[in-house]
Amino acid sequence: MSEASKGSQETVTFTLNDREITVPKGTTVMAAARQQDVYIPHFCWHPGLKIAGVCRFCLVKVDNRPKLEIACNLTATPGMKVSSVLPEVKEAHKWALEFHLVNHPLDCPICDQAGECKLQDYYMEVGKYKSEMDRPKVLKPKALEIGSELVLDTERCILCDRCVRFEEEVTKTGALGIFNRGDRAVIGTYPDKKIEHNYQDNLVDICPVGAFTSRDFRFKQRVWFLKEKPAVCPGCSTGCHVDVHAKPQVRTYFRLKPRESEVNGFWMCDKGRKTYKHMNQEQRLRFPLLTEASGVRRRSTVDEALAALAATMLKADKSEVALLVSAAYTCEEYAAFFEFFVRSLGVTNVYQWREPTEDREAFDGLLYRGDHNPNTRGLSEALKAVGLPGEVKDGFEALLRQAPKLVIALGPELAFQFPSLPAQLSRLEQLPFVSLWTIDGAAVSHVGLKHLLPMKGYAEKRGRFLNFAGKVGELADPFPAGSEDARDVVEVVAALSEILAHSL
Amino acid sequence: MSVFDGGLKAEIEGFLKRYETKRSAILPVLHAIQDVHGWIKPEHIEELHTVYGLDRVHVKEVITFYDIYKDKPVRRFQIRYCKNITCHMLGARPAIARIRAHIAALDAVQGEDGAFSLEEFPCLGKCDGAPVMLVNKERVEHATVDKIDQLLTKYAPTVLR
Amino acid sequence: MAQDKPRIILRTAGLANPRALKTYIEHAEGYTAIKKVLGGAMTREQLIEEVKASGLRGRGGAGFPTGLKWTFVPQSDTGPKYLICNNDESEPGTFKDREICTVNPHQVIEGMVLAAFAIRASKGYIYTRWEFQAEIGYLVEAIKEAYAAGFLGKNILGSGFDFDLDHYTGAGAYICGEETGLISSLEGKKGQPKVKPPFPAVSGYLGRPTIVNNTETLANVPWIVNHGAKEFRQYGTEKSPGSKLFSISGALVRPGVYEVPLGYPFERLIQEECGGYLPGRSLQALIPGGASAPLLTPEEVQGLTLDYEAMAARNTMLGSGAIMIIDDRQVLAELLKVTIEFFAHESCGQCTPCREGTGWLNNIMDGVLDGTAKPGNVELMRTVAKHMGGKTICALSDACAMPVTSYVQKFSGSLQAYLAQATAAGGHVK
Amino acid sequence: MAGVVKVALPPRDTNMFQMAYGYTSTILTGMMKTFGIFWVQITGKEKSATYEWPEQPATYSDRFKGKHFLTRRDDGQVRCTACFLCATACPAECIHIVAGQHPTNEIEKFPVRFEIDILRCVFCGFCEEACPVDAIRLGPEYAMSGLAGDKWIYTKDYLADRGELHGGITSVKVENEKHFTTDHNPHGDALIATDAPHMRHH
Repeated sequence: MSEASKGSQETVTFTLNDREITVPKGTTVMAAARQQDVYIPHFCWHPGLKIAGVCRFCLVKVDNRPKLEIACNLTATPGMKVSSVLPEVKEAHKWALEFHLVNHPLDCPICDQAGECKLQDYYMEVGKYKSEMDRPKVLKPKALEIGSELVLDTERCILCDRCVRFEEEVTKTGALGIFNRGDRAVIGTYPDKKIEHNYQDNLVDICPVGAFTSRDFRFKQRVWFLKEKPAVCPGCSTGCHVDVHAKPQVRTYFRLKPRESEVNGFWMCDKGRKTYKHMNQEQRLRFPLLTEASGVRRRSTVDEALAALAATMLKADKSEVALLVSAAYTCEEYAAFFEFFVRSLGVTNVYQWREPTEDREAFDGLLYRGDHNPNTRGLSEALKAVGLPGEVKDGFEALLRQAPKLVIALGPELAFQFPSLPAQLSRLEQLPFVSLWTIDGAAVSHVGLKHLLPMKGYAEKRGRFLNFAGKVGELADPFPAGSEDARDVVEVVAALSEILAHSL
Repeated sequence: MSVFDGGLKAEIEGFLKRYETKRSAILPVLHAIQDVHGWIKPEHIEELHTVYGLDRVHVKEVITFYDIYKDKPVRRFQIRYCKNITCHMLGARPAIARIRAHIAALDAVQGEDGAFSLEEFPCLGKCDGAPVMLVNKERVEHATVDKIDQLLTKYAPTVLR
Repeated sequence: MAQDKPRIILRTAGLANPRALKTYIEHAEGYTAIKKVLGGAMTREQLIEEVKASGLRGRGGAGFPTGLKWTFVPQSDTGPKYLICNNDESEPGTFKDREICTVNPHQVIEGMVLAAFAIRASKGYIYTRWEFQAEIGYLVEAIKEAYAAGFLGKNILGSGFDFDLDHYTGAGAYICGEETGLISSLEGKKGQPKVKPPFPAVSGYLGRPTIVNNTETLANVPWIVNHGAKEFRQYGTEKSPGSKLFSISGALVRPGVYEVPLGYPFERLIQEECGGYLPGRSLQALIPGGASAPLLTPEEVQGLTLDYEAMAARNTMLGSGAIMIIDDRQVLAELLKVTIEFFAHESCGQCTPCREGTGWLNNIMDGVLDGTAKPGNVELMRTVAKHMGGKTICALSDACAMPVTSYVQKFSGSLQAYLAQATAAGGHVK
Repeated sequence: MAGVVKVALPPRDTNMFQMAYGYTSTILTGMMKTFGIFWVQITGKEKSATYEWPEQPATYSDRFKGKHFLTRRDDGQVRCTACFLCATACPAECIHIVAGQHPTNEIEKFPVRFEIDILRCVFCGFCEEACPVDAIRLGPEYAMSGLAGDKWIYTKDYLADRGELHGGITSVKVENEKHFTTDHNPHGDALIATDAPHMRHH
């Protein structure tokens, strides 16, 4: 994959911009520069893809060589002296940019890429010149619906070939090609064939310009309004490292982008990209709901809700209490939860809440796994920690058979990964008292659920997920919760124990 | 039921076996199809994709990349007139104009199914016979403007009357 | 001193039925060279040494020493290797290889067997452009004959050396004349040149070691084997020995292909071989090496000899020996437009400077012809060309940049004049 | 009281009449001025600077930055491409845009909603400057008073064709030019030209 891995143990030392660099043998100058955070401008080179060497932007000067050479296909040799900052190199970069812009429509005002566009970045970096091009430009098709998640603008395309290589090398679908030649060349699929796979939005990420834009994010927001924080995708047990892009002042999440890591490389799947929607106002449970003895259901404050729950808990014997736990919460939350309910209150009826239709072993060979919970591993380890069986099995039916007086349920975070959720919720309605802790707003429609607590989303809390391989995914830098009333399990448990401590 | 008839089918399968990789056969296969059908139809590409495992994107790329392949219907006589340096110097431009005029006149009468189509071609590699044109696969040398009329008549005697 | 007009390549020219195997064998020492080599009179190393010693340089345009090229093939590598005859000859103005196919195809085949033997290639291809329909027929026929006579195939002449030769037809793309572009095309892909390194001699056709030689180059080899490097060196100049086919076209009495030793005086070629200019015409400019060569003014043509050095001295190139006479009746602006349009049409679209640059130049030339361009644009073309040069995977970008630079440099006046005229006339002058 | 120095001097002159004269003279001078002007005006010798607005209208220069309006394309569509640059430039954050994909492909992006919270607006005119397509301008309308309960959020429709605009104002930008091919803006002058169609043309 990356050039570095191609190299053997022996190393090569060369000079880049008067700086000694030692890299594994076989490393290209571009890859070496990237490791050293020396930035050489480029379009077509991508660490996750094969070398194309077509944008001719990453030109560098090698001592005693007549021509400038492209860094991406220049293997470092001992003692080689490379410069990416000489005036002649800068001049070459400027003209490389000019050539890229000759037929570019410059419709930045309506282009979603504006703000994170390499053409713009380089214009500020090596450009800031008055264009020499004063002839009519080549016009090409715009706003093509090329995939279920994608919109293609062939006019903006600079034919860097990244998307084509992605289709060939990563997804192996080979749906894209470059047709015609010369400046008539266009990217495209075979006539009326669309790109159909679960990794389309990666094309948007790797496209250095605005040729590919995401249909989901299209026109929603300008990127310079967005704030991004690192998180871990809760969509499946792979736990891709992601950046969540949101506009906190309006409490709205807009998109997810993959963050490079050994877990997911440079990519993530389209399903995962949808895992921000449930945290937005219109979809989430924004406040507690509780049903009074009179049967009237009303909105309440968190304190009221907790007090009510505590009261019910006091009335119930621990044998009549059951915990229904889905695998969408952090290790820290499980620890606190079980510590409190199992260790100190002695509740022993613990059931796992899983999607009955899921095929946990399924795997698409790239990233997406059949286990649609981020922390299955963490849950079973937390269970083992409190001396309960850790193996993963859907305990939902068993719970209904036991029909306990009080059920405390940690609901799944992603309703769209839980097709059976509505059915399951309606069945929970038959139980005497269910306290459902969830972020899913749809729960409101199930009036039989006596007690609803709004939870925080994964981007709004600290903690760790253990992915299928036991690799830790850190939620370190949370956004403020989308609604004031939202809590995470740790906070709820702390408050409950507080109340109980007083009332005992 | 294949869209290729027996002879062509055999030829295609021959090419697929002939080279080191299937993909190498794309150009010869397309030539073969075009020699029979005049142009490469979508159903041909589909067949190559589904039956013979030549990726349709690869095939389409090749068709659009090379000048010779046509993915639109063609006329009975395709004229490829060289407009490169030498031919230009020795009178390609007026000759091309002449042919255009004829085709326009013919189209006026016969509509889209006229006998001739004209393609200004980059280079035919016969500068010593300049100006040169290809009519289908036949090379016509010294095709200067004064000869155009009789040349065209030679191919389609009726249409020019 | 040997006779000053050797017959090294077009040896069967003028004979009845020149293409036939019989003619070749009877009149041109046909297939004696492979008998000599495969018979064991020469080892691979000796063969390569002989070719090196002959100083034979690639006739395709670059003029790279052929023997040296052969040595680049890693001999340790035991897997399949390929030899490709570049018969695409797409450089405008060139038609010498077509002549070889018409007159003496067997010599190419014999040359290929020798080259294949030298580099241990087991499979060869002749890649011919589609436009040469008739010539393709000749080649295929010749290959058949050679197979029948046992000069190709398994265990050639009982030497235990196998070499299969196949013909491959292009589909109309200039860029397939570039060796890696040709290889891509042979692999059934778009004829887009491959980024180097790795070079074809190490990783070419299907990632295997591959040598691509021009038709004329290969046709030289049998003669060199038969007559030896020393005799070969008697022809031509010190640095560029041997004879060369020149394709001469333009307003001449007898345009065509002529085989003369390198270093042959240009004026003599025009007067003796070509019978001089058409009546009433004189030289306005000269394109010495195909459309991509910088053109020469009549002054520069004075005392011009046809060899690599003399051309280099005039900052132009011999290229594939395609000489185009631009007579005084021609409008240079139009010719420049034709040239640029050609390259813009043929650019494979891979590298940005070439894709956009050729298009941009073409765009400006449109403006010059219809008078919408600004006076400054003529000089701008030179700047654009400057930044197109030496930046891309293959040489097409330079091939477009070089003539543009020379036109603007040497004939800026006439271009500016044309533009002014066109602007005044508000459209095409003619 | 060490270190304290007495600096006040006794009144030089304690003559009450002289002091009083000082005061009275000043007052009288002032009064005379007032009565002077009063007299001049009441006898109509000189015109008053103030006049009776709104009966007598007050006009400002075209470049006065008053109430916003959105220009239109030749085909009557709102010119705005919803690029958010005005919203970005706005220091008061009073511009709210919701962009959408236009049914026709000639116009790719357009504002589904375009709202200005006029109570927050500081009339800096940055939106006008930021706009790449001459879609928003600040007109010479200055009278924006209203009663409690009036709409203080100007909607797209209001901004594009309220009564005062007499059916809307066409942008000076030529339609088929979606972008400039050079950094030099061929309409640079036109965009700020005072003869650009403003309300006074209607």
